[in-house]
Amino acid sequence: MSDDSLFEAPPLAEQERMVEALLFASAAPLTVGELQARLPHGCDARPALENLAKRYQGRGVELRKLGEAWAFRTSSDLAHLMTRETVETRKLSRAAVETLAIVAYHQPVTRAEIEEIRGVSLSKGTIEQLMELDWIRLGKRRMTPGRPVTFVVTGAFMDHFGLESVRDLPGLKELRAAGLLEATPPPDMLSEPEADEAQDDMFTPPPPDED
Amino acid sequence: MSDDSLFEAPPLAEQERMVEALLFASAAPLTVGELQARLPHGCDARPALENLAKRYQGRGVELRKLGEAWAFRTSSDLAHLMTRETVETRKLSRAAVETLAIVAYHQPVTRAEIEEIRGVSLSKGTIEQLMELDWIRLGKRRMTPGRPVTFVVTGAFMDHFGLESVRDLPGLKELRAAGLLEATPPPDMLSEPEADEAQDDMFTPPPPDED
Amino acid sequence: MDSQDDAFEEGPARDEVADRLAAEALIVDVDGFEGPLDLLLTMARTQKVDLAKISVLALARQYLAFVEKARELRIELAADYLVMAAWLAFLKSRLLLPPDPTEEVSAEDLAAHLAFQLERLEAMRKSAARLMARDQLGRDVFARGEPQVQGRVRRVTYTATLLDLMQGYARLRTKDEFRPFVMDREGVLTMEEALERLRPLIGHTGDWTDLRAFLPDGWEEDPKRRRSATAATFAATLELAKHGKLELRQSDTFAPIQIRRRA
Repeated sequence: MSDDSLFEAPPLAEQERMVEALLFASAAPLTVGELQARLPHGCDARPALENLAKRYQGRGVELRKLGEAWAFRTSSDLAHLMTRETVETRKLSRAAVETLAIVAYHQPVTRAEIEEIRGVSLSKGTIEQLMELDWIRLGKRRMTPGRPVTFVVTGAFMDHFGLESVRDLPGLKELRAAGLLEATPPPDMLSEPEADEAQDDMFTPPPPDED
Repeated sequence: MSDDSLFEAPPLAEQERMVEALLFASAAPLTVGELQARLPHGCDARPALENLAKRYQGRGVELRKLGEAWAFRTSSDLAHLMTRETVETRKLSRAAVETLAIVAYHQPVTRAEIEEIRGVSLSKGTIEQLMELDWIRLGKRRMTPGRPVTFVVTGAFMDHFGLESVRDLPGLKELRAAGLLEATPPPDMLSEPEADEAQDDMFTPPPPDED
Repeated sequence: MDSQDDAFEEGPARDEVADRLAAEALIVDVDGFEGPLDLLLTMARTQKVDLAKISVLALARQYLAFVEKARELRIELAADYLVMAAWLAFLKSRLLLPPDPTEEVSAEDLAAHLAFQLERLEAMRKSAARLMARDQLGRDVFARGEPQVQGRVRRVTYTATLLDLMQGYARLRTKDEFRPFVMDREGVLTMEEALERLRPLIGHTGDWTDLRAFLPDGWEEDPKRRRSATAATFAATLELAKHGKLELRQSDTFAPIQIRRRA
């Protein structure tokens, strides 16, 4: 408490300048928490971010929310000027692109589900490549028999595709409305008895790991 | 001359946006000539630069003339906020990566067990380094003679590696399926405690846990 | 369902010919398909209807014609294409027969699910294309080109990725010299084993007895095993002494160690 009284938080306009400088200096997006940690005691990054976003609206550089983090990015309508900055990226295979989309739209999703949707088994390296790009990562294990690992998209994915949240994925609502994002298991007669699902709920996770 | 009449230069406000984006994204300061070369035909970088400099006056970021070239720089009075930027990142040594992996997969694990799995004795600094990074910490003492200390991974470890729990780490079969494992190990060594993947192939409907 | 109607339209030879021609065209490019579902989707598109209204029966016929043609041309199809063919042949026969009330899953359900799979795959394809068409960082949108560092505080931090970690572990677990944990014990007697051996034995040691008498049978010959057994047994006696279960004595340096039960 004595700290608070000794060092009063700077005025909002000053906090805004600080956030502006921090974000401008960084190439990678910064979360509210990261900003907060670097601002003087008592500052609140949130209103500063809101003001900044407004201030940069329509400029050549814009403040964007990307997943959980914020970053300045050039306006996309100016892309044609930037040819010299363009980084030549390895072209993703069709399998990798589709797998990425499936992870984004169906997350958290297991390998078996990806294969079920694509109707073909995942070749080696596809998941690895997407993880290397830091576009997907491991999510929680699915609490179904076998406890398969799941995959989810990362903050870097949001940054790369300029998404504020997964909800902003193009066409998500329509896909959901059309029932195309539901996991509908095949009405397979050869499949295991329905007991599967019943056991799901009873499945007890392994002994708790200390963290 | 005919070019000039065909493609009219964009309005000054637009030129200002363009210069702003170019300077922001450029890895080095740009001279008026360089800017000019990258702007559409008929643009004049000079007035755009002047306007921009005025616009950024007193902000957290300023437009500065450095010799003959122009660049954005964070305001010097905010330099104290930037100091934390300089973090030199080095790749973890192979011994440390392996030790960390063993702790993650086998925790709680004793030093002797780590050495047994790696087949070599641990050099002094490895454990210390991992503890300093706050990726492993001491767990409970093992209730065996000698009561050796054990190591477990930390919350910071989870954060860094984007894991929700150590249980989400893939098992050997999953590693292989993902193409992360090249060598084929002797058959009976794969009996992971959790016989996960055998069931993985069966498509199990996920719980409705989409956001 | 459409498939019902199709059952009565079975057969004009012209369709078969068209199917065969289509099959031939596809066969040339069979490597270009990502599995049977992808191939089916391409075939479905030739029906030029909304995927939701696709005739699964016609599709099954088309696919089977494709496989047959491939056989004629002696083109080896991957196993999953043949599995799909077998399944579609089964589905086709079920669709053509009157519904069997004893079957739990109707042919229509199976056909509907296949149509759903195709629709979903198509939807994901489109979504993937829309995703890739978004403004991408480093292509359409750019980050700060000259990240600024002014500080003089230099801190070294070490980093590794999850991939490094998993690969490191995989490397350990698959290297040739790897032996399963705890199995590699032929020449080593652990203290726990020695303890377990000693506990029932000390009840009978009223008199001072040489420690060597407690080594397990067959461990005396090989010097390596003898050393390990002696060390483990000695450590175990210390542990038991600590708990007040027995006493130890040694008359001189390097003299035999003797133990007895504590009265």
